[in-house]
Amino acid sequence: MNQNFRFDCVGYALFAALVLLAVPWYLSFDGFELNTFARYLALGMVAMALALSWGYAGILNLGQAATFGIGAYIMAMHLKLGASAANPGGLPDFMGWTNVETLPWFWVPFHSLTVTLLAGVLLPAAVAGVIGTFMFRGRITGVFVAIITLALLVAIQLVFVEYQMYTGGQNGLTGLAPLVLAGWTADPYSTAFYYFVAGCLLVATAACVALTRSKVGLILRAIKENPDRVRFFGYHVSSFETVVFCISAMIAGWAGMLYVLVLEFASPTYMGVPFSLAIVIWCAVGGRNSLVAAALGGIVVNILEGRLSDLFVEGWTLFLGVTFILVVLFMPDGLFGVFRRIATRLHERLRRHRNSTGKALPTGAGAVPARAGEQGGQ
Amino acid sequence: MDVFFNQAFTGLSTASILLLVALGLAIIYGAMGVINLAHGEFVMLGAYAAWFLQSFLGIGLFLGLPLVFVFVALLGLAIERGLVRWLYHRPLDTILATWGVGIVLQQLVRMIAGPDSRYVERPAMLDGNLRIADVYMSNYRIFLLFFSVAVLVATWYLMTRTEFGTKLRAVIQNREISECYGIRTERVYALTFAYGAGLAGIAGALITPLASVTPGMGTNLVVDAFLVVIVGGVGSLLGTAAASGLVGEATALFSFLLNDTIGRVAVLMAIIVLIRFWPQGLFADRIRR
Amino acid sequence: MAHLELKELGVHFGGLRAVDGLNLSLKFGELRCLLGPNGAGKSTTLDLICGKTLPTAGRVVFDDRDITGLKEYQRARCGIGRKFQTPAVFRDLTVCENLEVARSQHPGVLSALGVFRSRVRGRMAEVLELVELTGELHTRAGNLSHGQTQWLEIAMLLMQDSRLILFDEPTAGMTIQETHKTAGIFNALKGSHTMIVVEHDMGFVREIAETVTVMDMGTLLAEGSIADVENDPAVREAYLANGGDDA
Amino acid sequence: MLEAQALYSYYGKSPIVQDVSFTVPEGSFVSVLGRNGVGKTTLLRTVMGLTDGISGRLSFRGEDLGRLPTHERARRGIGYIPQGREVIPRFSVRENIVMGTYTRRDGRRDLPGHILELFPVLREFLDRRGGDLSGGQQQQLAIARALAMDPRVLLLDEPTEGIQPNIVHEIEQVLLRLNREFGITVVLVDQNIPFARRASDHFIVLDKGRVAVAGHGEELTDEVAERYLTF
Amino acid sequence: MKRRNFLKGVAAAGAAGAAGFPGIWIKGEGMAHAANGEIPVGVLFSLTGPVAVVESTLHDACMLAIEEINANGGVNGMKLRPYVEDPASDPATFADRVRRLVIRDKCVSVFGSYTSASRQAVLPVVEQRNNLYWYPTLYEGRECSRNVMYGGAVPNQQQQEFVPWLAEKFGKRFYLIGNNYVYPREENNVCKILLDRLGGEVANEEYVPLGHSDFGSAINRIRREEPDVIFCTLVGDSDVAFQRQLHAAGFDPGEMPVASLTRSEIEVKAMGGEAAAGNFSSAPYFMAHQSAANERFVEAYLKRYGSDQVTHFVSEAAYFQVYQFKAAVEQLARSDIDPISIRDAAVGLRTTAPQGEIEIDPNLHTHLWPKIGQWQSDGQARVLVESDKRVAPEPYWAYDGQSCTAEGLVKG
Repeated sequence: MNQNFRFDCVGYALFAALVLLAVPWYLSFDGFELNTFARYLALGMVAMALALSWGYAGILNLGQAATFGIGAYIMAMHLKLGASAANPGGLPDFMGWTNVETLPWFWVPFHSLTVTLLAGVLLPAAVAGVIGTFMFRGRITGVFVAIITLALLVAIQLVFVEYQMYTGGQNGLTGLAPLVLAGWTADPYSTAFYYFVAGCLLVATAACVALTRSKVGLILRAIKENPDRVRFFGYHVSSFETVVFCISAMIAGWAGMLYVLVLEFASPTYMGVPFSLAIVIWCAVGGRNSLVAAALGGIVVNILEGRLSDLFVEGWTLFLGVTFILVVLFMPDGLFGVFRRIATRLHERLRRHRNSTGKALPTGAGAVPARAGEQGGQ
Repeated sequence: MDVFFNQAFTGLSTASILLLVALGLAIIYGAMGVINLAHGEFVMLGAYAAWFLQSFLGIGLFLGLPLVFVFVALLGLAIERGLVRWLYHRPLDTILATWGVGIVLQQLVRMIAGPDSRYVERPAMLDGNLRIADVYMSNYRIFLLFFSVAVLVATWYLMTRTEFGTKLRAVIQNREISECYGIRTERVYALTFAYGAGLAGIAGALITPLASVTPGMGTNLVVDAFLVVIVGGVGSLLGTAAASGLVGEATALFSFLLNDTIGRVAVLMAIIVLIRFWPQGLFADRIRR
Repeated sequence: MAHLELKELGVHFGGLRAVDGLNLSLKFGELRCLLGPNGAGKSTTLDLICGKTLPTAGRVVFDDRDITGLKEYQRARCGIGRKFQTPAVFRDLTVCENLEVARSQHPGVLSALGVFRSRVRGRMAEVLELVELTGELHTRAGNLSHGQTQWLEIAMLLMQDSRLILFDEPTAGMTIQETHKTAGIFNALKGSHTMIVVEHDMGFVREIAETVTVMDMGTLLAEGSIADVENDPAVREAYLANGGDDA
Repeated sequence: MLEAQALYSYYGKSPIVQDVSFTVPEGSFVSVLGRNGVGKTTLLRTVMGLTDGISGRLSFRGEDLGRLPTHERARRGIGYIPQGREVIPRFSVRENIVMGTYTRRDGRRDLPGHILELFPVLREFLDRRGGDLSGGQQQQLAIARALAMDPRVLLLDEPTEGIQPNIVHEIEQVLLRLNREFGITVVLVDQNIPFARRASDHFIVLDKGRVAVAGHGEELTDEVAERYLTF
Repeated sequence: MKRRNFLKGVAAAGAAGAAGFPGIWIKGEGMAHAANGEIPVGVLFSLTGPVAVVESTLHDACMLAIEEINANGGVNGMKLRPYVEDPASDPATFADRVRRLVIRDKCVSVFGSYTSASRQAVLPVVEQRNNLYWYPTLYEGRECSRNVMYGGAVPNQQQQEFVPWLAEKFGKRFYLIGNNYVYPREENNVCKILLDRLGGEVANEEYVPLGHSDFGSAINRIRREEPDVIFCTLVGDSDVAFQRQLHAAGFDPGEMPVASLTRSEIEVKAMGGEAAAGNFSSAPYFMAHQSAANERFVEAYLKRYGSDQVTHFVSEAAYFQVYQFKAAVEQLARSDIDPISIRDAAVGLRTTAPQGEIEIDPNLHTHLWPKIGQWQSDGQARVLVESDKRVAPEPYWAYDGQSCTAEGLVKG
């Protein structure tokens, strides 16, 4: 574990350096490129949120996009109100089209930025809390969690599309004002904005890492392996599961808010099944057992997607599909598993080298940690 | 009153389509625990196969069905041998892998057959309606209803009354012991997967007269079909049939009382509650082991 | 003063009466061995006490409190620990992490949020010493040998520090030396912990037993000292006639 | 007929059976003994090809088994009755027995009459589900299923574990009959030393995955039992 | 194998692979607009995903026009350089790809998209960057961006003649059915106003989710209501499924026709001419329209993309908008080619499109020639009624006191 811990720390440091230093430098602080990359970071963040529940607690949430979308809509509502201030009654334009006379009550609080920012993480958490309590108290696990969350996702998206007069329907919320945060106007093409998104991602990562390093993280891993056994130690398993489910939803909601800032509109496709499954894929490609790896998975797959679509305008999804298949087949732990195996092997070699030159240690001392890296996923 | 019967028939018709699509999925999931997200694409391939047969070889829908079945089954076989069999011990990973397969199949079809939607002619003898008082029943929908029941019965017969079915059920319940008694479980799995894929192909061919044939047509179907399989109970054909009926009728009822969108939301919520309280499904076979 | 009392406890699965009108009473600090042929309902009895199975009849009283309706985690918080027949350690966690999970003095989510990895000291160091796993602190539990896994689970129960500990075949797969040492630990725990031990190894039972309860077909067949029980004709018929002659 | 030389068998990378050699002559009755967790079950599973990998040589009637898949081994006439019976719970008793015939090369799928003679209780329950039988009946069913394949050798893993004494006796008698009358080779993993002593031509005692002692039935002395088999 | 850039793409991938990681971001070189004798334009239609069914034909029509222009010497001696992106039917991807086109590739205009949602997704970028988006699709109106060239019909251009004509021929009781998004709702608003004026009534108004394909319940309701006209604003797959199921249920278009604003040759091809025969659509263009310009267009299109293809009123607009663009750029000096100059030059331009001579209004919408067509079993429409004059676009037709002008939206 000490070795793993060191490995992890190096990983966190590299990740932070990559996001904060290497990428902006490599992109020569170009507005468009930074904006594109900020989008990848927001997507990486939601992949990380999924890794928290899937990788650490074994909760495969196929509806992660729902909480992401709720966060996105909350931010968009605030910005839409900002853009509609000049309209009669401050009414967003699309409401006028659908003959809504006055601002609906549930829009009113989002005039306030504070409420918006809080609601953007708390409301997704509340939704997750309700459904989580509902599921986990009934000891629903595995594929049933996946199916329930998927069904919920479809239902939520349908509701958002149906109530067009309040949500903008299929078009989503567009024509948004820029975010003004403590006097700073967020220009999605600025370097400052990039650092804002990157900062959010790193803070969220740090919070999640702290969570996984706390006893809660430990118990979650234990739950993932054998929930019944954990119960007999006196832990209320479903509340642990619900809590991590909520925290994952909070991070996803947060990522959704950032996503709206980057793309400047909210769309019901953010809560679509394809998007939700894509999150799972990113997580799997990066490595669901590591938060940073999952985030990197989201970033890398999206870079790849962007690049492939540039190269093969008409066949890029083919390559994407083949990539996923190959990753699942040959890298069950994602890129992370590959890196870790390489790192462990290097470490071993280093140690053996040191041992052979320095004082002799008992033979076979390296055998056990070498295996520790090869543990399977589920 | 006629409204009631019309709506009830609509529900049955929805159910029959659901059943056709879900049956193959239920078999594959029940037998191997594989969540096959490419199932929708198998349906789509069946539809394209029917289109190809009709527009290039002039083979009508009914005559083409066996060919469609064989074509999609062979493709399923290839996918099972090449990919799925490596993932039997990682069931959740099959979700990811088969999703990738789905993307690839969609794109291949798009590149080979073009992105536009295609059209398959309905057999002329099934034009028109059967009308009883003020209850109208489209002949084609009646046919679909009977056909899906026939497929159900045939599948049931295959599973319970033939040696292959017995072997399959043995493998489902205890793979290792089956292997110890001379059953080639790999082959049973492969054939089952192929059969499930073939059924999807038939479903695809048969819904062509009611929908448009596009590369993406399977995506919507697979989610609903999955819900039906889970609600029905893993490995229970009867459960799948009952769940199809239930979902079909519930959809018809809610969309009559509310509207199609909110009706669908209501059905989804009901399904969530069902899964929560009966995760083993409505017709799960409970037995002490 | 009874520490644990089972009153007319019963459960049936389908038609089968796994436990049928069982009465049992334990004093605090007592070590009770539960014997009986396979299928006699021993493990089910443990399940009923720890809450894994809910009874269809009767009551479980622990510390004068009726816990019949409590869920397993609530019973664990009352001070009931359980070791399962097949070792149920967390194979993906290290030895140290397994023990940390087991140390559940503050089992709430919020209190667990504030707890970070602590150093190995105090009780944990003691327990590790006892089960000779100090050197394997950072080994993944899945890489331990069978005997070590059993030890680890015993160590976890010691970390949990329950007042009542239920052991289901704790020495399965252990060497003679390990078994002997386990007996030593059990004897040391007597007096401060109440224990119920289900065990087939008569040698081990003889080393630790004070009172022995024999079950058959879900009911209590005999109770008493080991000698009493061994001479009981009903017991010989039900249990020792089968496997006893090779012990 | 069944031979192992320097056999190692693995789960993952750890060898559970190590350097085991033995010979089971045609028509003999061989007992495999040892404490819990010493590799007895693994040894039988190795013969069936249910472990992750082997090294060394394992042969049956002169044919190398090492590369054969499990179902092919079954077709060679190796009948396996696993620990815990593992009858198919949702199959009727009839289906369970017929399942045994799937290995037969002659393609016959009928219920061999002598089996029902050996286990009259099964005849009564032919249409009940396997999962609904009692433990003892399930064990008899498991043996019947193996007999349906017309085996040359039966591998039995603790067939008397957790079964009422009177049925234990019945099963033991059947095993002896199968060996003596029908000439079926029997390899029995069991804890019951008196029966092993009575029935076996040969015995093997395993300890920590290796052969500790082996010999003729009568060599299974109290001293050996004391040393390797008690706790 | 229809998609021809596939092999080219493979070769390019190999090259990029050899270049390694740095190839992932190719940066714009600060290139001026219309440098190197090329005019960069964006082509942004989905080639994958559900909307590709329609958008790929728009892509084809747009590319056809670009190729034709380049083959005929380009614009003032400069070639059009198309930057093609695939937004995969996903609004977020639209937003991402339009950034590439506008910011990275410095296109002076972007031709793109079919759905309202995708137009909304690209708007923030196009407006902030003051670029020009050529949108060929009929849409719901109520929009007055100064950065979008609207080539499709707005509600008044489709309905003004259509609804009274239907009411007169079949009756005044309409059943409104559409997909659940802004376009059908807005069209239905207009339809209700028109019906109101005619003294007609709405039997029912219902919306189904996009992609919905089971119309059993809806058909039962229609049967119960017995309307005179089924006024249909279903799009894509939903429209195809609806019509096929309606046909299977034995509805007679002679008694209860489906009158669609969205159905074109491409949907009819997917549902089969038999199913569509006898029903009506209103559009400014039908493939069967008789004109020299259309003959050339159809011939070139079929020659280029295969004789089994069809042209339709959106692909026609995708085609003629490129010519509008060309006509505008021709008026500009080489150094003046930027989005806003192009826009200003385009206003008032008259060009000959396959549907007839069209004109760009100061409000950036297009004056069009509405037609009413009846579908035949061969999949073509017979044009029954043809407007005798160009109809001006009024995106705020249904809303008194609001109008879209050269200054943008004017209220009061």
